[in-house]
Amino acid sequence: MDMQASQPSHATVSAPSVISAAGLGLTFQTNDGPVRALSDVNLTINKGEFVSFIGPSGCGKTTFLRVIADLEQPTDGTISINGMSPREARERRAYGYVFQAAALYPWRTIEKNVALPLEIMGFSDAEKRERIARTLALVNLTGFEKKFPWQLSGGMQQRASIARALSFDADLLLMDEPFGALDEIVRDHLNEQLLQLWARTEKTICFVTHSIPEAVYLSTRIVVMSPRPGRVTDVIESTLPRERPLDIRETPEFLAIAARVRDGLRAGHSYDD
Amino acid sequence: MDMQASQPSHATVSAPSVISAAGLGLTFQTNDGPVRALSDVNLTINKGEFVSFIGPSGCGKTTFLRVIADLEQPTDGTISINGMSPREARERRAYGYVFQAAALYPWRTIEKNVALPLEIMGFSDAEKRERIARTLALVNLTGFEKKFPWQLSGGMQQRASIARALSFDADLLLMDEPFGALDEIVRDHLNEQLLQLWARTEKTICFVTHSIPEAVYLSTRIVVMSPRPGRVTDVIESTLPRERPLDIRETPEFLAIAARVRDGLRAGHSYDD
Amino acid sequence: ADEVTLQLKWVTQSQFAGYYVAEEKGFYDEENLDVTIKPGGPDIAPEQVIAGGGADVIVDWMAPALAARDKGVKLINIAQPYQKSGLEMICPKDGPVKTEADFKGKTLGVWFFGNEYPFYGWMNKLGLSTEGGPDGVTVLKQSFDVQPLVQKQADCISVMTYNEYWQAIDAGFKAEDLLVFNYTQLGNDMLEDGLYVMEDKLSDAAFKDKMARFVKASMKGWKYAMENPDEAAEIVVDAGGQDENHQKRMMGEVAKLLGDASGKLDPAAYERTAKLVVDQKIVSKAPEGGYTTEIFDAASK
Amino acid sequence: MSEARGNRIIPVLVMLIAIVAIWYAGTYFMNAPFQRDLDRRAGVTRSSGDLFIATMTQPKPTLPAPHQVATNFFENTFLRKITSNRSLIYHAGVTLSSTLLGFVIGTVLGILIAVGIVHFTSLDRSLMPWIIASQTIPILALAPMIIVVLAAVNLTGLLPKALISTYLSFFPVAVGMVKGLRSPEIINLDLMHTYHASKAQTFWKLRLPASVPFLFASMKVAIAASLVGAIVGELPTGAVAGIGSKLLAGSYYSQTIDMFAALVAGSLVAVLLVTAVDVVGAIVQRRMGARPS
Amino acid sequence: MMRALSWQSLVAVLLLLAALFQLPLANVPIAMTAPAVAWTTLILVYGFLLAGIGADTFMRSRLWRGIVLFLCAHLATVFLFTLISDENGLARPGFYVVLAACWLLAWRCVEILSGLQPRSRAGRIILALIIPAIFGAWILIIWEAVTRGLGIPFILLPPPSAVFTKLIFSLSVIAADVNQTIFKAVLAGYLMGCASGFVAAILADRFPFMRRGLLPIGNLVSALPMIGIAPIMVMWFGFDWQSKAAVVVIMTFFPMLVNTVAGLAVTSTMERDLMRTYAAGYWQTLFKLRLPAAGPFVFNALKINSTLALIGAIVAEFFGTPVVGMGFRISTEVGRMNVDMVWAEIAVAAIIGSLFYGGVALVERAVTFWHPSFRNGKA
Ligand SMILES: Nc1ncnc2c1ncn2[C@@H]1O[C@H](COP(=O)(O)OP(=O)(O)OP(=O)(O)O)[C@@H](O)[C@H]1O
Ligand SMILES: Nc1ncnc2c1ncn2[C@@H]1O[C@H](COP(=O)(O)OP(=O)(O)OP(=O)(O)O)[C@@H](O)[C@H]1O
Ligand SMILES: [Mg+2]
Ligand SMILES: [Mg+2]
Repeated sequence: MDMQASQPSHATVSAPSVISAAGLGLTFQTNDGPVRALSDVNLTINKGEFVSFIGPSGCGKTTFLRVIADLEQPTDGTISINGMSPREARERRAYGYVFQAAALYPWRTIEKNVALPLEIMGFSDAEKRERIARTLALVNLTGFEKKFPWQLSGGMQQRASIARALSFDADLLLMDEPFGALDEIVRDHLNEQLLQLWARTEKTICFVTHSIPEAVYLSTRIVVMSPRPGRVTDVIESTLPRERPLDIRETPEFLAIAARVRDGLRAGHSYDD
Repeated sequence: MDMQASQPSHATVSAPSVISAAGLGLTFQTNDGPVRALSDVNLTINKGEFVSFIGPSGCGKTTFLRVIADLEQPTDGTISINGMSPREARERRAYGYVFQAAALYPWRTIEKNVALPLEIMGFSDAEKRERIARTLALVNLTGFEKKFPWQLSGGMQQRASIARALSFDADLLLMDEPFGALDEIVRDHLNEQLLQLWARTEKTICFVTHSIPEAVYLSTRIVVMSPRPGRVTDVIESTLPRERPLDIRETPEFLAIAARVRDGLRAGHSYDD
Repeated sequence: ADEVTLQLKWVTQSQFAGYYVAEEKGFYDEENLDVTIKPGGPDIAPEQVIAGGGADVIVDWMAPALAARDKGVKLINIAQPYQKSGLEMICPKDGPVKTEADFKGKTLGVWFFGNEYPFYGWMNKLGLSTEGGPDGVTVLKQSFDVQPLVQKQADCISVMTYNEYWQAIDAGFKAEDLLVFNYTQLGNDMLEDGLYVMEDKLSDAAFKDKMARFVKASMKGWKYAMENPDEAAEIVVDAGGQDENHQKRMMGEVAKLLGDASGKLDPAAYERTAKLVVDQKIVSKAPEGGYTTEIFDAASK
Repeated sequence: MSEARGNRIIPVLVMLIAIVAIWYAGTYFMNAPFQRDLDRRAGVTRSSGDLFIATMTQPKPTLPAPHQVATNFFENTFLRKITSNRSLIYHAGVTLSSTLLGFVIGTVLGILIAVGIVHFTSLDRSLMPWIIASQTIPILALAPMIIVVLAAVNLTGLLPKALISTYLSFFPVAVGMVKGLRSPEIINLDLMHTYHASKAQTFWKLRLPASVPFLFASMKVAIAASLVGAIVGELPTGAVAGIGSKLLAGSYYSQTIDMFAALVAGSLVAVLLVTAVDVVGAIVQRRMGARPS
Repeated sequence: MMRALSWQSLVAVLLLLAALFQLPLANVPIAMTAPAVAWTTLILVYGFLLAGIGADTFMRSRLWRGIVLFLCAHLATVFLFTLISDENGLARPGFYVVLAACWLLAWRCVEILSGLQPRSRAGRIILALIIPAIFGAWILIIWEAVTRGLGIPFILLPPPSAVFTKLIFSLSVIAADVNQTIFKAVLAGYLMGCASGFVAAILADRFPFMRRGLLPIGNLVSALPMIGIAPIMVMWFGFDWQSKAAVVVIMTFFPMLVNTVAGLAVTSTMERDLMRTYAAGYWQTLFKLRLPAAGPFVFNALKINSTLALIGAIVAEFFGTPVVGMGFRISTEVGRMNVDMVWAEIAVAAIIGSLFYGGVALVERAVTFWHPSFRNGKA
């Protein structure tokens, strides 16, 4: 297994690195002693990449995303975002974060929820209106502007939260199992749309998922992680073309990558949770 | 599409029917007017079958299971369980129900949670002990008897709730997305175990899922449903053998059935939720 | 022994020393009585207690007793241990009030709960409105202490000669600093602590006899208390009274109000009180039969 | 661990010290005017330091100084026989007994009402608004009359006072338990339904255990309310015994120091009671498998 | 359609039969000469009750059954009361037996009405008002029956009718008292107490040191018998409404503080992290996230405080007031044996308290409409 996945072995060596972590580690101090959530993570992600993180529960996927977003402080190693510290990057609003749950504010309508980051970042009213309309259209929610979150289905809420993360056009998107709660069909549809968005806008996307087909379908690179302590056990380059119709998932090439991911996963897995 | 899936076209015509629904419909009265959750469902399930229900969110899968369990009253048509009304069947404790969430009582240990139905049904102490030990062993939870639910991982909790449904040995198992919250590896493992249990005990199982591979892997028959109003749009017989190793999922036969299910699903799907 | 329950008008203090002494010294036992003394408090209306059957006999002032009688609770006076009134109004000499004529526009502290009648009678006599304004007086419902004077919240406050007056002294006022309006001296007094029972019970000869014995023993207690004030005060403190020095002083002052300590009701005083309550429209019609001398006569035999 | 505890205790200590300092300042400003009046009448002139000391040592101050209260509290708590009616422990004991009796009755009553409301829709619809309305009645104003009326039907002693505590304490319990008994999620009720469990089984095995956290949370409120009820109930019983009677007697004789000492005693009783409920709650919930936080 | 007799109807029939052995229901005062009147009344009472039982058993529509039962039970009660209206202490045991039958039918009526599921909003509101109203009316009816029927001394417990009469005739006095107690003391104290508690909570939130110091103390103080400070406040702030307001401020301050601080802490880590990812400042997070989320807790405190404020002000008035105010009136009128006036004031206090509470609850519903407790309006 390729444990030193530190150098992007990918073609676009010239692309500037958006995220680069070296020897990154994070230990939580808890009541029952320290918990090593991340350990010696070396990873560089370049501009325009779509990187999926996959691994059993508790392997540190969320923690890694949170470190990037400056929501946790690493205890070892270094990490830089666009050459800045995570804190600077956050203060420059360098990324949009989509949490696992939609985390919409129930007292705001959908449109107001999407407006939230725009209000905080001080966009003008006209611009706010324009951006809200545009991003809601992007996630297919036009017509639901005035609804409150609880009046929408889970999938629609999740899409609203994606719209919220997109509204201020950050170049980096961090998405933590955004489609976990959705059924397969809706998921397929959103996967397709996300790919299109990514292809169109050249954003860099870090994407956490539990689903092997989803990871393979979406990514240019798949990072397989393993718990206790959370570490990167494998980095798999996708050989699939950038243009991916849904039925690419039945091709042998796809299945081969999926099988490789599954093996990587199983190796680091224990069955009692 | 085979809309009149009323007669089991399956081999074992002689097997007695466990569930038979004819023209079944259910309309909820809500504040914003009636919601037609189920419409004209005709379905017969025979003893020993493993039937999966799949369909987009809100198509009435849960509702159908709840009608069988006498948790909802149908507004049209008839349904009988072992030749009785759902109410009688419930009063005779004809089925075990596994809800989507584990729904364990946090103030009871795992063992006490499994004992709950046994207490209510008035089993003797000795028998209780014996059954608890047996069903916990079945779901691989021996050694966790005295733990409280929060001390277990999500997957273990879900297995405990399955043990609870198995403990009183009903011949019919109703399972509503029991593995929805688990990651793929754990899910695979539990799928395998469920199949083994089913093969060994000859129970009849109704199983709701969102995952096409899961449905195909487990079932003898797959019922595809579609929303607004909830109805059965397709019933697909599995041609897979009863004996199914996990890697059967990469066989062309498996993929063919999966593709058929996906087509059936997509046909009845609308994208706005 | 015959059981008797006595409801006091106020908390345990030397104001009721006679009853506690009679109990402690065995005077009640001598009369074959088993007496339970229930202390009162700021929100206990003895009239209500006796109407509810919670007491056989109560200590009450005449005015509220007549008011209750007017409301259908037929209370009747059977003895009157306090022959004089202890109510006063005091004002600091360095304040604005020097004479009755200065009351206009001032703030006066008054107790309510049945204790306000003498004050209203007095103001009535002076022709002062009690609704405030420059030509009337502003009335405060005063607490049972001398804080309003200390805090200068009122220009004058109500005190009892035997109680709050001394609190003012304790608080640092000297006797010569205080201007005193004594209700008795001004002729505005109403009868204070007397013994009252329900009239209908008096039709029972046994009850009458019991009450006669009770009055007799009680007055014996009062006489003893008058003669041995310090011992009486100690008995009161043992029964729950607060502050021994204060109780001793109170006993001394109370003794001055008992007159001959016979417990006899002066009909003239009764008539004056009755007239005042009618004048103030406290009662709807002139009280009749508010007292009886029968019990007292039987007791003095 | 010890560092964490220090983090918790130091701010509280600082706040307490600040409060005491403010209290001393308040003592000076509240007591000084009267002291000046006194001095003027007595013809004494004092230096300001002298005046400060004088305001701290008045026998009947408007606001007693903390050390005066502490001394009084200490004397009346530790230096008196417990049976003496000057002992604060004795008075606290009296108040405690009616508090506890009222609390027990109130809790039982509250639970019964909640059980009724949860099981009968007609009770739910008709009773709930009146339970709220009942608490807007100034029961404290009624307390004297209630005690007199109860005495009329020969209920005297502990019970009438306890009933006032009951009136104040049943409300939080009833409201909390209605919430608690309804807290099981539909899915849990459905589970019972699939077992064909009887109403009683559902109650004992699901609703009641599920309501335990709510019960203890509302019992904490209830026991504090119960204490208020007991204190108020003591006022019209002739101020014979109890914290309330100490407060009242203090106010009759302007013995502010006594009053404050009684308040301190009342506060300690309140803290003890609430803590006791808390501890019992924690133990019960731990037994029931609550996750330690 | 006939259905099985409801148990209330069944017991009512039995009670009515039993009452026949207890005739007459009430002693007829000597002054009242015509026994025929008593008999007619009796027949009317029985007639209405039997009609009600009949309706309960035979009528189809739930709504109409409820309406007929309502009318029958209460008309019977009205006629029943004419039997004892002349004088106190007239009722004999039979009276109470028949009254119990009336009450059972009223209960049955409530049960039927509770089962109704009106489609229209207006229907639901009417139902939500009428059901508790019947319950409250029966408390008063039983109270009236007991005080009048048994001839309980007026100064112990007056019948509600007397209280009502007194209330109507003393409106001007009561209005002055309400003005003094509610509009001056309670309102001022409530607003100041709640506002300062709220501000203190935000300060405590801003400065964690203060929170860690203040909260344990606040938790403790909110459990203290704050009523005990009423005499002290009167001592400090004088006799007028200011001292009452001070008591109210102290009683309402801590519940508000404790609740608001708890409310500010309810937001989930994820919701707060979201704000962090936007690099939002403290005040932006406060106003856009934490205060709205704290809304239900703040309203909880406002509701608790609405009853506390009233009680605090009234009790504080026991310790010294100008000669106006609800607490003053209650304590002095007890001393003057005007117990009806006392109850009239208490009734007014309860009504105002309920309106106050209801008002806060309505605002709460409008402001925190998004909270789950208002969404799944499961009865
Ligand atoms: N705030 C925290 N304090 C202590 N331990 C934590 C904390 N957050 C996470 N952990 C621990 O760190 C490890 C990694 O957690 P993380 O949430 O990153 O896992 P994950 O890969 O996202 O899992 P999942 O798929 O279940 O979301 C786990 O063992 C978890 O228990
Ligand atoms: N109690 C109810 N009252 C009103 N409508 C309901 C109720 N329960 C379900 N429905 C509606 O009935 C339809 C079917 O719901 P159901 O829960 O059976 O869907 P489902 O197929 O299980 O969906 P999911 O995959 O999201 O669980 C939905 O439109 C739902 O909104
Ligand atoms: Mg995660
Ligand atoms: Mg479902």
